Amino acid sequence: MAVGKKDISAPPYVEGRELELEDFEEKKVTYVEDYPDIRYQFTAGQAISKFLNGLKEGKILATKCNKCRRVMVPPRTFCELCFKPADEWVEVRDTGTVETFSISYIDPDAKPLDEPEIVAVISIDGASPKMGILHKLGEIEPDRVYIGMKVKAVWKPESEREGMITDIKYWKPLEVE
Amino acid sequence: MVRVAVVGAGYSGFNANSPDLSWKEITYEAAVRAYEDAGINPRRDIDAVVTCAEDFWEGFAIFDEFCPDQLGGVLKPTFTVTADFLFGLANGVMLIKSGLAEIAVVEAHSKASDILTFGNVVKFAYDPVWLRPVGRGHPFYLAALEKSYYSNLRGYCDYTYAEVVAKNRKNGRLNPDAPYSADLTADDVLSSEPLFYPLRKLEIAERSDGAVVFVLAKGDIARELNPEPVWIDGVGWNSETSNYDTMSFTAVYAMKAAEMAYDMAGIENPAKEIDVAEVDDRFAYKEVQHIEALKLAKAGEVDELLESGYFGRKGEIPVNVSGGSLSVGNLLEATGAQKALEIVLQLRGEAGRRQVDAEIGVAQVWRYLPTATGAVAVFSR
Amino acid sequence: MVFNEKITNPAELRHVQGRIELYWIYTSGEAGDVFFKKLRDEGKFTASKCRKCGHVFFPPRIYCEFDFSETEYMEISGEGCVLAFSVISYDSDGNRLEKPEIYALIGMDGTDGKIIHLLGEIEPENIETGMKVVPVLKPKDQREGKITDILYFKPVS
Amino acid sequence: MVERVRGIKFHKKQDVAIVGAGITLFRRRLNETGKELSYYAVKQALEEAGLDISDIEMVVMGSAPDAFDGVHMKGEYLLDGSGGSNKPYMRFFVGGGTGVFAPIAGYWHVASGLADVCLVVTEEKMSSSHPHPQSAFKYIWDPILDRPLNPNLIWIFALEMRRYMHVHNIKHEDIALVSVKNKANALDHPSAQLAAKITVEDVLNSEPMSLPVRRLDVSPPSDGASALIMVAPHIARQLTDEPVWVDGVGWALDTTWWTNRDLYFPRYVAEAAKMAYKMAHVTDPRKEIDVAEPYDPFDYKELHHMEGLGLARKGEAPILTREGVTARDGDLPVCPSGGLLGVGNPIAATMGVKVAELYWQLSYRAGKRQVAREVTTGVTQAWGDLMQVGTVVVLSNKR
Repeated sequence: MAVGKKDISAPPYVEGRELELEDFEEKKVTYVEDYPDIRYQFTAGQAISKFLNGLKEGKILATKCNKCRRVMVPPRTFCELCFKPADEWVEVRDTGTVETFSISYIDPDAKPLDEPEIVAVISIDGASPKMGILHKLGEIEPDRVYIGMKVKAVWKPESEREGMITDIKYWKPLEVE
Repeated sequence: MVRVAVVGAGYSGFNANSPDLSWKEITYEAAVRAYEDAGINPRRDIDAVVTCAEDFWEGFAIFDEFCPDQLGGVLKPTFTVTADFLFGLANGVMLIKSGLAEIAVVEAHSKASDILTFGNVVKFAYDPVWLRPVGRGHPFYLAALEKSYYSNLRGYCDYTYAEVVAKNRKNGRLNPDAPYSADLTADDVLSSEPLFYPLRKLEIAERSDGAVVFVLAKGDIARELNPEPVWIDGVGWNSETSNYDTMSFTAVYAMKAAEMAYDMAGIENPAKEIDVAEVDDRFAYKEVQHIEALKLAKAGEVDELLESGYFGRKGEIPVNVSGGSLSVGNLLEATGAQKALEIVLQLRGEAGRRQVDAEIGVAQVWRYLPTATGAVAVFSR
Repeated sequence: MVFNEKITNPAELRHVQGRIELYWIYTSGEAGDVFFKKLRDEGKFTASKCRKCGHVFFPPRIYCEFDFSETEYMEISGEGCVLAFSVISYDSDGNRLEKPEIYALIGMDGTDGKIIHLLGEIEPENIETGMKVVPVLKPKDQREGKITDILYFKPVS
Repeated sequence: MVERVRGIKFHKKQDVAIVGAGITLFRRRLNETGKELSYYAVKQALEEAGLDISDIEMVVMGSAPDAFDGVHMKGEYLLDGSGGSNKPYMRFFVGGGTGVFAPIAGYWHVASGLADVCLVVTEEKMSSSHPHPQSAFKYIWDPILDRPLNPNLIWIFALEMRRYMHVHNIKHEDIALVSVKNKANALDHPSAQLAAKITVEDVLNSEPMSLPVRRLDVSPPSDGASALIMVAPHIARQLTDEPVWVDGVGWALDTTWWTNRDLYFPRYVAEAAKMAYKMAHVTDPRKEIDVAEPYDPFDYKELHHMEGLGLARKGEAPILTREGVTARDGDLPVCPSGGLLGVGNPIAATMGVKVAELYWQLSYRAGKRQVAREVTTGVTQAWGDLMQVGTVVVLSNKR
């Protein structure tokens, strides 16, 4: 089979053809566009349905595993560490601590934002330590945010809540109250 | 030589939809049953977890993120194969033979009911430059073309495919997990509308939800866990090409995959040695192709054998005694899982009212439109 | 026990809609660019031939998928014969098409390759496999260098 | 229930060697289709190994999300250009970790005895995805709990980086040194997309993306492919006197609930490294590893991963970097290829600057990029998903 190994090192086999955006705009290269209509209806399931319904009522619900004693947010039907069903539902508080944060200047499509937004992992009071969720911070200047800051959820008015994570508009510093 | 066995199998049941459970919960249910069946504690005992999923069946960009928790695989060697369960099974076998694992878990699931635009997702797999922009028709046109090409080549008529549908949908009536089972005749099939001429609606498997989990173990450990495990004697997989211009349209992929699996299993005369087979029948003509490819019948002779009941539940080689995908539903990447599960249940003697007498069984799957890729696994007791 | 409790009121089960809001721009690639420019500018068809095994690929590619040798381009007529066809009544969303579309697998003359495209100017009942067909292109000023520059294939009259 | 399930003993059927590698240019936009890019990479690897495509028994494909190339089941789409026609072919996927995971899958294809010659191909064509390659990452998030917040991929890096800096009191200046080093190293890589001489100030003054992450902390989206040929010992002997051996492989996937973990330390990398080192009989990585190619899509990630790999104590990696230990002529060269920061980041195709680079370094054929010190053992690693997966390979030129 073998003809023996060649002594070559790392050059690309051929130069590729690099394109600039103008090549598309000026039709120097042929291409096809596609805008497929691809949609899903995600089943929330047992735990997340209950969690979302709780948000609609202005509550944050967690589940507890009696084996490892963790109170888990977001809630789940089973404890992934003990591999057993979660034992009970617990309502936790709508206050928490900033575990880490970022000041984002770009939107999901990497376009610049007019106003930077502050995103954070917030561990929830009443849940086990480090049990956090991803959310946004508001009513605070970006340079005043720090890790360890206490925050409180700012809810949408009850009539506007739809049982989504966005029923919490953002979290604001607790001491401002 | 290291042998590999199935020591645990669990599944969630197969349903046309499952509005109450998320894919994580369905999988967890199957996993709990599999671990109970194997008598192991996943958090302590498993060395590797293989999951099988495709992003766009799930609605994600990187779906494998969502795999470890419900399988007890957190912080364990867990990974995803973007292929059917039988490909995952092949990896489980390789992991054990290469010494990377002694107990490995393989999982696949379908949450097909979450997909709102199934046709568009299938079409999204078509070559974006050469094929996808052609026409507005439903992507099943490719299956229709293949059926037409293959029938002309072999001289099979539509009655043969209608018989496949009738056989499988009737078989499904003895399977409590076959939501599409029905008492149908070949004439009922032939009189249904050819929506994708020459393909009729009743020749196409509808979609289903469900999850399957297998626990595999290295020979000596398998015997400790279960004195009579089901052995995986051979696995094989093959791809013809991704281009429609070089495809055979005669399931050569399945033939080569079967040759690889038979070779590993030491099977020389499949038609004599194999007692039961579950083959991919997500389009009725595919079952006929796959029976030929698995060498259970000679090319061009499947029609007569079908008519004589050779592949029936009480026939010489029962094929799709579970009801196949035509009864159970298209389980996407878990299709091969349902087929392997049926073989394992049959070999264990746990197939209930549809039990057949079998010592060696084969499961085969195709990777659905638009591919010419498939896998085969041979099991024995 | 798999779960400790389950929701009994179906109205409390939640589903969340999701849509993939991306779009994609695909380059035709090296071989594709040669083919589509030739089609757009001159209305001509290109295939590619393996320098080693002689297999003539259509659609053309820069490599032979069997022996991984390089290929060379060659001009072909664009005509072919119908190997298989299907008549499709529904679109990919499952809605009935106002007029069924006829898809055909066409063996391309002078090549070992095929194309899948639409058939036109013929009724389904008159189609036969083995039938000779020729491509019908968009007028030159409307061609964009895409597969849809071929409107359909029609029977030789 | 079994009384005691024994630990893994690595009773493999046969050893595994690497005998050839290939890489394409890494560029923001290439005209070639993903199939054509894969073909280029495979062709180079075959040529280097002195093999023909017909010698290849099985093919392993690694490619990250379908949302980049824009083809559902893209493994199937790419198979002919990857040499998979009429062969057993499979695609593996652990998000960003795929670049080092694909060769791990190649390893067990050979080690299990199912194949003697296995081709591993990785490909990514990110430029197809619009409005921006980053947009594809919107769909990596939980569809119910996270996607409604309109997240950007950079968020997770920023959150992890901030936590890492906070716990160890690390300054951005120290992290920026990684970007400076790697982009300069890339000047010697013929495939490089963003090779440059830059300074720490350039990084700190670059455009803010999602603070603390700035433009020059980040590797660029890219198109590209790479390939690797893995063979059994009896094949390796026929081809070369100096094969590079796969001594250890390891991988681990952490929980999906990433907001429930402390992000300052990559446990998933540590677990994966533990598995690989155990298999390779490496007990003191800092002493025994001569060259490292940890995954560096962001500059802090190189440091983070060095700590996960045990090449530095927790919080020590920035100090080693400042002292020049990780430079190409240092005591522990890290990312001599130029890494993702310098060469480019076509997600899975970064196998070409990770595993392939280590292979070239250990066979002393990395040309201008060859590290100054003598090398026998090297480690490479990738990372992916929602800060979840670590994939580790240990290579050695001694058997």
